[in-house]
Amino acid sequence: MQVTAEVLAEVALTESEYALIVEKLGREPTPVELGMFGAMWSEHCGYKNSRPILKRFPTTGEHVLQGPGENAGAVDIGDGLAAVFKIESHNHPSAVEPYQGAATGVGGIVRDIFTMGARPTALLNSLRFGPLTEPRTRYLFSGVVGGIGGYGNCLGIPTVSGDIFFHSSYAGNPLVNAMCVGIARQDQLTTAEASGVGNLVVLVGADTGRDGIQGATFASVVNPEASHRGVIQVGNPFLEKLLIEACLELLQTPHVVAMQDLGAAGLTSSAVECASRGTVGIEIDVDKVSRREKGMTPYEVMLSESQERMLVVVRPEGLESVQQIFEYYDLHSDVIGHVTDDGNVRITSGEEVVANVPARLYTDECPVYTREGVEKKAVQTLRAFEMSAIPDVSAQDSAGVLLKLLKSPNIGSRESVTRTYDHTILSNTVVAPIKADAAVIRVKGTGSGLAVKTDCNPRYCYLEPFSGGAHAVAEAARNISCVGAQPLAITNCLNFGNPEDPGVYYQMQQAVDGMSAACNALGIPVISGNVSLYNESGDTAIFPTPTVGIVGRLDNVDRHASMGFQGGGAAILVGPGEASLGASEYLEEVHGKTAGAPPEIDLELEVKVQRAVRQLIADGLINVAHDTSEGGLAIALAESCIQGRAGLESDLGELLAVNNQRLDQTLFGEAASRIIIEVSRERESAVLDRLHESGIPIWRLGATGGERFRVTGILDVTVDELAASWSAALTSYREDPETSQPVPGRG
Amino acid sequence: MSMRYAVITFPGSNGEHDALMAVELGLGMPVEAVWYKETSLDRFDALLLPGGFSYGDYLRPGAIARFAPIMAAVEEFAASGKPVLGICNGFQVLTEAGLLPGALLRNQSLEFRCAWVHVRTETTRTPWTAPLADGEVLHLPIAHGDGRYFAEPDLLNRLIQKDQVVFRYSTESGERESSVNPNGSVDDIAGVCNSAGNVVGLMPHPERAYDTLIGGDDGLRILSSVLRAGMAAASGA
Amino acid sequence: MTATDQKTKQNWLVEVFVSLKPAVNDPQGLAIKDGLHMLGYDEVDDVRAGKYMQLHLSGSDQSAVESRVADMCEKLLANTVIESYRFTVQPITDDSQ
Amino acid sequence: MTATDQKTKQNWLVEVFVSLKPAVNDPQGLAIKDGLHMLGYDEVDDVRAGKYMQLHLSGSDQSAVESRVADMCEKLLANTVIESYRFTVQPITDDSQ
Ligand SMILES: Nc1ncnc2c1ncn2[C@@H]1O[C@H](COP(=O)(O)OP(=O)(O)O)[C@@H](O)[C@H]1O
Ligand SMILES: [Mg+2]
Repeated sequence: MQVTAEVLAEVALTESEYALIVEKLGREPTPVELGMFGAMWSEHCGYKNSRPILKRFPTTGEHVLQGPGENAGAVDIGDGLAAVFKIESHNHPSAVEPYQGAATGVGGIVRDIFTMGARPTALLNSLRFGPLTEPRTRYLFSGVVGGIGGYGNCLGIPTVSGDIFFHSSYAGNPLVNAMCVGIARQDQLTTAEASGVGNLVVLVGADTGRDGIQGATFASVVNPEASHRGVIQVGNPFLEKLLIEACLELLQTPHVVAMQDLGAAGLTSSAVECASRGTVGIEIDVDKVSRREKGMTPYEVMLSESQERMLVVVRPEGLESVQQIFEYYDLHSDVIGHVTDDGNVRITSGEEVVANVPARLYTDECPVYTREGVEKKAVQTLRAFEMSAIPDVSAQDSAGVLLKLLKSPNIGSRESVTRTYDHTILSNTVVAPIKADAAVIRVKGTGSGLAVKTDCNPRYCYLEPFSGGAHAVAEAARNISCVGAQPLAITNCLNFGNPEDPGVYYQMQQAVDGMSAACNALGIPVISGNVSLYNESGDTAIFPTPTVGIVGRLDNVDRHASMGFQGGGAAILVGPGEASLGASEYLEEVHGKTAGAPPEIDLELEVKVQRAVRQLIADGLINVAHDTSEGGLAIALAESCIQGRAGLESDLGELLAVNNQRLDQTLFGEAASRIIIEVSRERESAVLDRLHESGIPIWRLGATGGERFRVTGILDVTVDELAASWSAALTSYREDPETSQPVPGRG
Repeated sequence: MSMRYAVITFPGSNGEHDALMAVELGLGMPVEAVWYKETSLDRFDALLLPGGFSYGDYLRPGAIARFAPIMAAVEEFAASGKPVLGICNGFQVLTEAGLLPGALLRNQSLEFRCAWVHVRTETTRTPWTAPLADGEVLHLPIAHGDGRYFAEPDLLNRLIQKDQVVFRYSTESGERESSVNPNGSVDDIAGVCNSAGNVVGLMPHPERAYDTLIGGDDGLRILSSVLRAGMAAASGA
Repeated sequence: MTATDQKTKQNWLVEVFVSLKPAVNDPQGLAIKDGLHMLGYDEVDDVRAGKYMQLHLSGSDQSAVESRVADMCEKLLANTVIESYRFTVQPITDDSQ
Repeated sequence: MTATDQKTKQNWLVEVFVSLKPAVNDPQGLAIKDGLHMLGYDEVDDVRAGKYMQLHLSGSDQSAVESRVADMCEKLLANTVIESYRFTVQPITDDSQ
């Protein structure tokens, strides 16, 4: 075969990678083999730029049942149960067709979870967009949110948490990361390891079409719109719901050896991974695969990314019962091959062999690139920015600034999004989205609960990736602790630009090291994750975005907290008094500056603060807690006022003193390890005593109640005013004819 | 008094789990999921058609499900006067099947809406509302994209005259107010019944409100009503 | 179906158009109209949104096909409580396929 | 718009048909086909589901209207990443209104 630069570009392999394939095979690859190598050796499947970096994560711990390597990770949540979870990106497809891109992202992550034998129980989504003032952003935003809701609502899995962040670096390349949490009986956890020579390979679900051919490859190159030639995948959640029920039922039978979803790189990656994990071979006849279209080539069948398909390895004697289960659910299935003993993935089209390569060549032998990371000078300059150049806010202006920040897209209410997600189905949702820093779901039949959240402050990661990585983990864990749960483990999605750029590679290395440092300090291992590189448009990379998805556990789900002040108590700040304007939302939103170093983070103090607050909640001493994040103390207090419809009468004199008397820093500066709690009058002294004992700094802020948020001598606003600004953050553009813009094709 | 509930499950239903749990955990009554391919409902005393997206809600919500094999038995069950409750997608199926009057259209906002709402009980003549007080306000979740109840003016007048409006969206204190109508339903209607009263459909989800831990247990007021109604029938017999 | 039936059957393309009845409020149509106005298409006075389906089916002759399709519309493709429908039927010749 | 423009304008009925491109997966069409089969309409081989819109608008002549509508389709009425469209334009006479 003529291997031109064009052919290699089609499969996104370099000339030296091609030479390596020829060397390993001892011959030229066939066209189908070349396509399969292209997919398997893409960043998306092969992790060729990220593998060495991923090794730095701590992945073990007392609760870990399954670490990275399977379709999803699993942790012990007691009562013989496991929480199974993972996060995954669907960035590139969403940039092209936001609704379907996001919808199929949800579909994909859900398949990863039930493939493990877990019932999908909660969904989360972590989204990054350009500024809402741009029509393209609004198109992407409404499409993505529509797709996430459209798919998850139809499946009947509640979407309970997530996070959204807007910044111009995402304008051409939005991030859509979807996370799913499932619950399984530990003794029913399943793997995707094929075994047993002669066992049958069954493909079930949708017919195969020319959808997203080379999607995995396309997710691994810059500028997806230009390079994407396959047909856009359209999801069918209705079919996926039937697959969930059928597959979970199947796993109750003794007939299934392995189960693997078809995700990126379709049949290619699922066959290769099943074989390689089980160190067996697999033979597949593409002619046995039911097609949606006429005239598909073996290459197209092997690389199609048609959604809602599963591969199941079945014992021959069980085939009939397995097919009966599929028929019960109206699912179409085909026996397309069998397990062999030679370790090869052999693809035939009838009699003709079109590919025959040892599975491990696709996986273990995928080249790995360790690169040199170098920090960009420009970032160093930004980080060194002198805050003294920024004039302090006056007391007179402070209320206006507070309202402006509350109305900003990165801080204001997400209710216009979350109300379009079904979050009450499955009747487990104890703390709904928005009401607290994390969502809480109960684990039926146990008395316990789970808390879930995604997080990452990309501005921190941009200005200092190590610190940003540590903050992402610490903040995620803090959000979990704020509802009273013990963080168990995280999953993560590393969204970065082109790793071949030393500046981007530096960001990756540093962010992962920072995350690992926080994971180690907090005792939270990484049990699963996903890497999405080449997130660039034009020549701008996105802000580095190592999204953290976290799951925590509450022994007693009745003892949980949320963020709204109830009134009649005291508001107390637990944690450091000093905040920093560096890398803050305030600096960006009010002064237009992405600058300064992110706040320092003392991981030991972080551990103590979280533990103390968790313990107070578990002991039933408090049930209101909220961490301070973007926008600082004033925003966190305002949010608690808004959620509880209760005011606060506070004095921040002591805090001003530790913040160089700077009002902006005191009100809107950011800091790690800070949690605001509300405690009733009767319990105040007990709680204060406890906190004093633990040696954590605490600051009594004032009394909760009434209808106003007042800071003595500084600001005085009604809670209604706060709520009005906050509520309008993501919708105000709709009222403005200049910026409201309809969504094509969705009229 | 024990009653056996059936939860009719179509491909794409997704509220069956909650319905089963609500009856089993909330009411402590025997309950069974009945797959759409079955044809007999003789062993049951009450039917629930749960929420979800039967057949993906493709074409129109409920349009395809109404032709599922089990529907003949549902029609027979309804005709025999036994209690049938259609919730959300179940309500849509019943209107498509002609077992309930009117139709459910895309929400006025064109968005899926998940929220807790209040509904006011408009009639206690149905087995699903008999023990409630007239005007009693219930706090229930909604989660739907196609919940805008529609009836042409003549039909609407007839429904009102014949006491077939079962629930209306209201404020917490039971006032009608357009701002609390979540989907643009005509006349703030959240639920209706057939002329006999034994078949009721509503958009809110009583089966997701069976425990205060998850936001409230007002749903049990509806789901348990048939027990009392059943008791009356049993003692009357 | 017998062999003789088979011989006389041919393929048809049916296009079905479903629209909301005039009395039914159509927020989707309104939203599209607003969207068009926002984009500067002020000449648009009214928009109604509906459904369009293409069916490929086999049948012996035009009138038989028409009566089957009318049935399908009445029973399934339209909800006549809120919607009206019309359809066109055309034979598919071998060339056009 | 001046008074003279006004005079030369007339009203048009535009029908827009949007369908998924041929290779794009159409779960809705599949479900409708299955539904028709469940009802016994086994003669249906294939169903593709799309959108149908009726626009009333004013414009000076057929070709001007056509070019405006093509623009509307590209910008809003169809999502050309996955959908294709066609439309018809016809003048509305006073009788037909
Ligand atoms: N995309 C989303 N989907 C669901 N819930 C969301 C989403 N984005 C934010 N939320 C919810 O809104 C609340 C505030 O989120 P966020 O601003 O990210 O909090 P924090 O600053 O504590 O990280 C949380 O309850 C979160 O789960
Ligand atoms: Mg928080």
